[in-house]
Amino acid sequence: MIENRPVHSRNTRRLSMLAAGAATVMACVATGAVPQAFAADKPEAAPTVASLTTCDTKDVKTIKVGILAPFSGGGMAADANDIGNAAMMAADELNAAGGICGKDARYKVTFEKGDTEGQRSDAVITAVRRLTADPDLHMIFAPYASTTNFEITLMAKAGMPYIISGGAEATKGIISKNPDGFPTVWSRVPDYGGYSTDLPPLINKNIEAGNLAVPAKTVYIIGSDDPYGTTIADGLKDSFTKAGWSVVGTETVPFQSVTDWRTQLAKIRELKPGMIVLTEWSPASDATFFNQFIEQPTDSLLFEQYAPVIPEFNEMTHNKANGVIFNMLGGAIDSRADTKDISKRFAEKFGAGGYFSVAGYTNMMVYALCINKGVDPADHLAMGKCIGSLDVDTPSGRLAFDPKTHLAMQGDDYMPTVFYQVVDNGGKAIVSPPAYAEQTFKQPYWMTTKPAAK
Amino acid sequence: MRLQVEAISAGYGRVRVLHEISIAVDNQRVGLFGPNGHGKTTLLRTISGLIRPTAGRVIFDGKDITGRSPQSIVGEGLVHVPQGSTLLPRMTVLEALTLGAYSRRAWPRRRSTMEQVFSLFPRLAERRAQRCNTLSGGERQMAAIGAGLMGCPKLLMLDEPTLGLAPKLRAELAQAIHAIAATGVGLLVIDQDIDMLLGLCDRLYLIEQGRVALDVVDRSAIQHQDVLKRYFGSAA
Amino acid sequence: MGAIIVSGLVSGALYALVAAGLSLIWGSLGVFNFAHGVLLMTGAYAAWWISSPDGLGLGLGIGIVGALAFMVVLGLVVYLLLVRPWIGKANAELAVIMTTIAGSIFLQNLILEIFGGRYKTIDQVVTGTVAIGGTTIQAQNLLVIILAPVLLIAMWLFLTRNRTGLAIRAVAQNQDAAQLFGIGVERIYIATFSVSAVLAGVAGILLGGLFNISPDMGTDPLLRAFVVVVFGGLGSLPGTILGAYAIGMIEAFSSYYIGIYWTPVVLFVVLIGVLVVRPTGLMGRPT
Amino acid sequence: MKKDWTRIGRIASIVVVLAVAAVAPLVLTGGVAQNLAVLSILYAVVASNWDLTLGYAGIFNFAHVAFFGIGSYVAAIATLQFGVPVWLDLILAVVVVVAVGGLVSALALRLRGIYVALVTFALTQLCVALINSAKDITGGPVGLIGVPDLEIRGFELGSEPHAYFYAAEVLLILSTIAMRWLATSHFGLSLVALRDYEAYAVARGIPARRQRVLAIMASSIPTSLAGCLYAHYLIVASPDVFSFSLTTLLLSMVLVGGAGTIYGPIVAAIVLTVGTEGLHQLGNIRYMIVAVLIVLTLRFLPGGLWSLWTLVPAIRRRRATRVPSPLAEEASS
Repeated sequence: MIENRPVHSRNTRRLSMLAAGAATVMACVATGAVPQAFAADKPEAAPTVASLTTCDTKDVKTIKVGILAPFSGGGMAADANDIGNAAMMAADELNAAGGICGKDARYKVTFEKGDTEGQRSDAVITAVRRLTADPDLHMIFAPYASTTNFEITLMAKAGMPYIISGGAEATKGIISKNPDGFPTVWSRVPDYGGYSTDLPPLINKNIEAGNLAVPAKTVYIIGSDDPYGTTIADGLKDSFTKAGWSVVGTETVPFQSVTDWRTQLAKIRELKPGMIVLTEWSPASDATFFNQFIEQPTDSLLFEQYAPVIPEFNEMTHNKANGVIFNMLGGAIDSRADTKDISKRFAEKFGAGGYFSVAGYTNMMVYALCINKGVDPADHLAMGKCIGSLDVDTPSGRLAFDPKTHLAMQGDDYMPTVFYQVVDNGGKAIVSPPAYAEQTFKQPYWMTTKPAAK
Repeated sequence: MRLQVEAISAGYGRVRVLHEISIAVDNQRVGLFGPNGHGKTTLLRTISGLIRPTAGRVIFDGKDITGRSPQSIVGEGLVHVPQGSTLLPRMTVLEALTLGAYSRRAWPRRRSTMEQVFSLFPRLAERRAQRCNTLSGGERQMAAIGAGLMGCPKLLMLDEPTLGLAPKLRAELAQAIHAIAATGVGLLVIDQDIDMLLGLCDRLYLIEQGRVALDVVDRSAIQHQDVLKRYFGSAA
Repeated sequence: MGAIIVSGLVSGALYALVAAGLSLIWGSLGVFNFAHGVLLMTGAYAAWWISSPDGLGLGLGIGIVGALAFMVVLGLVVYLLLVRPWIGKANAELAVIMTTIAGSIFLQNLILEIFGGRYKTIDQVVTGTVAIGGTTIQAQNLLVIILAPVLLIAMWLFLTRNRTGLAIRAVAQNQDAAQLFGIGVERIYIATFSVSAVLAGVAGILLGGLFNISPDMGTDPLLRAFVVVVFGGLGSLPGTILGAYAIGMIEAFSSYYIGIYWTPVVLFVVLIGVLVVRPTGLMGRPT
Repeated sequence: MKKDWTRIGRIASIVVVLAVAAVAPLVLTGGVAQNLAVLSILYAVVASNWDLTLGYAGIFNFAHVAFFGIGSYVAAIATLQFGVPVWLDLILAVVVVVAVGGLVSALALRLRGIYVALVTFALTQLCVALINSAKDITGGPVGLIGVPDLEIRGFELGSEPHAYFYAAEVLLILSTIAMRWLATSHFGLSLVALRDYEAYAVARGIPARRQRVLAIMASSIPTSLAGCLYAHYLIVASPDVFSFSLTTLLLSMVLVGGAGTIYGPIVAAIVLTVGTEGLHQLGNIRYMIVAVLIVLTLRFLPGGLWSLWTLVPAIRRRRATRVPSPLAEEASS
C-alpha cells in the first residue's frame, strides 16, 4: 500500500495547479495543506456495505468502537449524538450483512460511549482512560471531544486509533511538532486553510460573472475568539485585502456567548459594508445575528460560518435566511448520490442530522475498509498506519491524509471547500466548486443593489 | 366561658417555659403581669397556635383548639396582637389593616370594620398611606391593635400595648382599649403598667417562672402595694 | 443610539421578568432558587411541546396557556420537594442552594433525555417588524418591551391590592405577624413559588420565540438575573426591576462603545463596585 | 483508661490510613482506576478545604473553586508562557492564590450571608471573563495545552503510573492534617463561635473579619496546590475549572459528605467521583440519579455521609464533645 501512495512534492503541486484551471488555482493558491497529485492515480472507490461484507468467512468476532464526545453538553449533545448515531447506523448495516470481512474472520461492531460532559478536561481524561483501558475496544471516533484536542496526546500514548472530526487547527498544532509521535491519530477534517482563502476570489468571480453585485467592495468581519473562528477571520482579513476589498470594520466576540447583536449591527448600519462576514459559528448566535440583521437589513452580502448547515437553522431564522452564503470543509457533499442516500436513511431513523451525521457514517466505513484490507483490529499500530495511507473516495470527497499534520487533504480534488447558499423553503444548494454545483449564486432578496441583467 | 387554658406546658426546643399553667378568661377583661422572661408572651403564643404545647388543653368558645394552626384559631375569633409593634414595616397602614381582615370570617366585612377602626383611632385614618416603619411608637401600636380588630375578634389578646410609650400616649391608648372593651370584645392583656391593668381588668394573673403565682379575682381584696411589692420583689 | 436603547430595553425587560421571580422568592422565603433558570427552560419546552406540530400540535395559544398552567404545578413541586423540608432549619440557605442546583441538574438532564439536544423554536406570538426610535425590530421584541412592564405592573398591583398578594408580602416581612393575621404561611409559599415559576415560564416562552430553545437556555438568563438581583438589591421588587434595566442598558452601551468582548468584564466590575459601596445593592435591605 | 483507648484508636486509624495510602497505588494499577483515584483525591483536597470555610466558618465562599482554577492557570501560564521551571510554579501558585484569596475575602466579607455567596460567585465569573479576554496569555476560551510534567531529578511523574497517585495522596494527607489541626485549634473554635454566636464571639474580642479572611487564605493554600497538580496531571488548563458544573460537583461533595467534618467531604469526593463514573453507561440518567441522591442525603442525613459514623454508639459518645456540623445541628434538636 505504501507504494501506491501519491508523491508529495512542490513540483507535482505546481504541475497539478497548472493543469487544473482557473477555479482550482483560486482555491489552492494559499491553502495551508499540501495537495497531493491527482488525476493520474484515482482514489479507491467508496466502500459499500456489500463490498465490505462479501466473503466466505463464517467465523465471527466482535469488536468495540468508542465514541468520545460531549453527550451531556447542552447544544453540543446534538453533534455528539449525530456522529454516534451515524456510526452505529453504519455498523448496524454491516452487522446485519454478516459483519465486516477481515483477514480471517468477520467482525461485528458494538459501541461504547465516552461522555466528555460539555468538554470538561477532567471528564475528557476520565472517558479516554476508560475507553482506552477496554481490551476489546480498538477504535475511537470523535466529532470534537475537548476544547484543546489535548486528548490526542493521550490517544498517542495509549496507541489507540483515533479519528477526530473537529478542531483541525488545534490538531495540526499538536501533531506537526512530531508527526511520527502520533501514528494512530488522524483528523478526518482537512486543514482549515481553504476557509481563510477561498471566499474572496469566489465572490469576485461571481461579481464579474454577473451573479452577484455589491454596492462597494467593503467588508465587515466579525470573528469569534476560539481557534476556528479567529483563524478564519484573520485569514479572511488578509485574503479580502489581497482580492481588492477594503476591510471597513472588524470585531472579535466571545465564542458562543453573544445573545444580542443589535449594538454590533448598529455599527454595521453606519458603515454600510458591501459584505458582512461572521465567523462566530455557534448556531444559536448565528441565527440570532440573522434575525436581528433582517429586521433592518443593509445592502450587504451575508456570509455566516458553519451554522447554516445545522438542520434547525432555517427554523431558527423563520425560513428567511435564503441568500445567506456559507461554506464547508470536509462536510458531506450534498449533491452526491451516496450523501443523499445516507442522509435520507439517517433522517428516517433519527430525524434530520447535521454536519456530523454523514461524517460518523464515513468514519465507520473507512475503519471497516481497513479491516477489510486485512488489518487486525487489535493491532492498533497497523490500523493507524492503514488509515494514514488510505486514499479513498467518500461522501465528503477524496480522503487521504497529510503525513506532516495527519489532517485530511484539502483542495478541489480532495476535500473541497464547498460553498453553499441557503435557498427558499429552508434548503441549501451547492454553488461551488463547479463540479458539484447545484446552482449559481443568487443575489439575496434583501439587497437593493441588483446584478446587471445577464 | 370564652377561653380556658388547662395545665399547659410549652417551651422552645428543650427549654421548658410554661409549667402546667391554667388560666381562664370569662366574659371579662383579664390582665397578665409579672417579671420579664417568665412566660407571659410564651403563653399568648401558645394560645394563638404559634407554639405547640407539650401538654394540656386550650378550649375556646367550647372548642378544643389545642395544637391547631394559627390561621384556624384566628378564624375562630381569637386574635393575638404580638409585642414589638412594627408588625409589617414596609407596608402602608391601609395595607396592614386590610391584611388584618385576612381570615375568611373577617374579609367580607373589612370595609365596615375599617370604618370602626378609623373612628377609634382617627390618627390611623390620617396616616393610612404611610409606611408602618415611618410611624411613631404610639401610632404603630394603634396600627397593630387596629389590625387585630380588623380580624373581628371575639377575644383580643394584647401583648404589652403600652411598652415604651410616653405617659400621655399611654393614657390615650388605655382609653382606646377601654373603648374596645366596651364594644363587648373580650380582652387578655399583658402589660407592665399595673395601674392600667388595675383600671381595666376584672381579673389579674401574676405569672412567675411559667406558673400562676397569684390569681387576683377580686381587685378590692388586694392592695395595690402588695402587688407591686410582690412583683418587684421577685424581679429583683 | 436608538438601536442601543432598544437593545438595552429588550434585555432589561427579559432580565426583569427572570429576576423578579428570583427576588420574590428570596423576599418571602429567604432562600435562593438556583433552579429558576431551569424553570424558564422547562416552560419554553412545555409551550413548544404543546404547540409544535412535532409535539401535540395544539397551536401557540393553547401552548402558552398550557405551559403556564404547567409552571404553576412545577413551582409547587419544586417547593414541596426541594425547599419545604429545609425551611426553618439551620443552614437552610446553603441546603436550598444545593437542593435547587440538584433539581436543576435533574430537570435539565430529563429534558435532554426526552427531547434531545437539538435546537427548537417556538412560534412568535406576533410576527413582522416594527420601526421605533430610528431602528426596525421584530414585533416580538416590541412585545417583550411592552409586555414585561405590563406584567411587572400587574404583579405590583397583585402584591398591593390582592388578598393573596398582600399576604405574600406580609409573610416576607414578618412571618409571625402574618400567621397571627390568619395567613397560612404554607399556602403563601406555594403561591409565591407558583407566581415565580409562571414569570420564569413567560420569560422562557418569549426567549424561545426570539432566540431558540435548548436544554441549557436557562443558564445565561439565570447568571444575568443573579447579577441583577445583587445589583438592585435582593428582595426589593422595585430595586430588582431598576437593576434589570440598568444592567440591560450598561450591557448595551458597553458593547457598543467598549466592545462586546469586554462587556462581561465591565459588567462584573460595575457589580463589584456597587457592592463595595453599597453592600446590599442599590435598593436592598440588610438580610 | 478510656482516654488511652481513644488514643490507641487514633493511632490505629492513622496507621491504617497510611497503609492504605501506600498500598492503594500498587493495587489499583489499571489506567481507569488510577485516573479516578488521582481526580477524586484532588477533588477531596479541594472539597475538604472548602469545608473549613463553608462548614466550620459558615462563610458562603463560592470563590473557593476559583482558587483551584487560578492555581491550575498559574501553573500553566508560568511554565508555558514564562518558562518558569516546574516545581517553582507550585510556589508561585500558592503565593498568587493566597494573595487573591486574601483580597477577595477582605472585599467579600464586608458583606453578609447570601451576598457573600453572590459576590464570590461573581468573582469566579470575572475570572472566566478575564481569561477569555486576555487570550494572549491565557489561551482564551480554549485554554492552554502542554503543561509540562512535574519531574524529580529528570524523573517525569507522568512516565510512571503511580507517581501522580502518590503525589496527590501526599497532598491530601498533609492538607487533611493541617485542616484538622486548624479546625480543632483555638483558631478553628473561634471560627465556629463566630458562625454560631457571632455577636457573643465579637463581644469576647474575636476579630470576626480577620479570622474569616485568615480561614479563607489558609484553605486556599492546599487548594491552589491541588490546582497545580491538576494542570500538570491533565496537561491542560482550561476555563472549565471555573465552570458552574465543577462548582456544583465540589459543593455536593462538601454537603453530601457532611459540612464541618473535614473527613466527610473526602469520603464524598471519592464516592461521587467513582460513583458517577461507575454509572457511565446510564448516560444523562446518571446525573439525574446523583441529583436525587444529593437531595435525599440532605433530607434524611443532614450531617452527611460522615454522620453515618455517629450511628455507632461508642463514636457518638465521643462525638458529643466535637464541633457539630451546622446541618446536623437542627436535625438533632
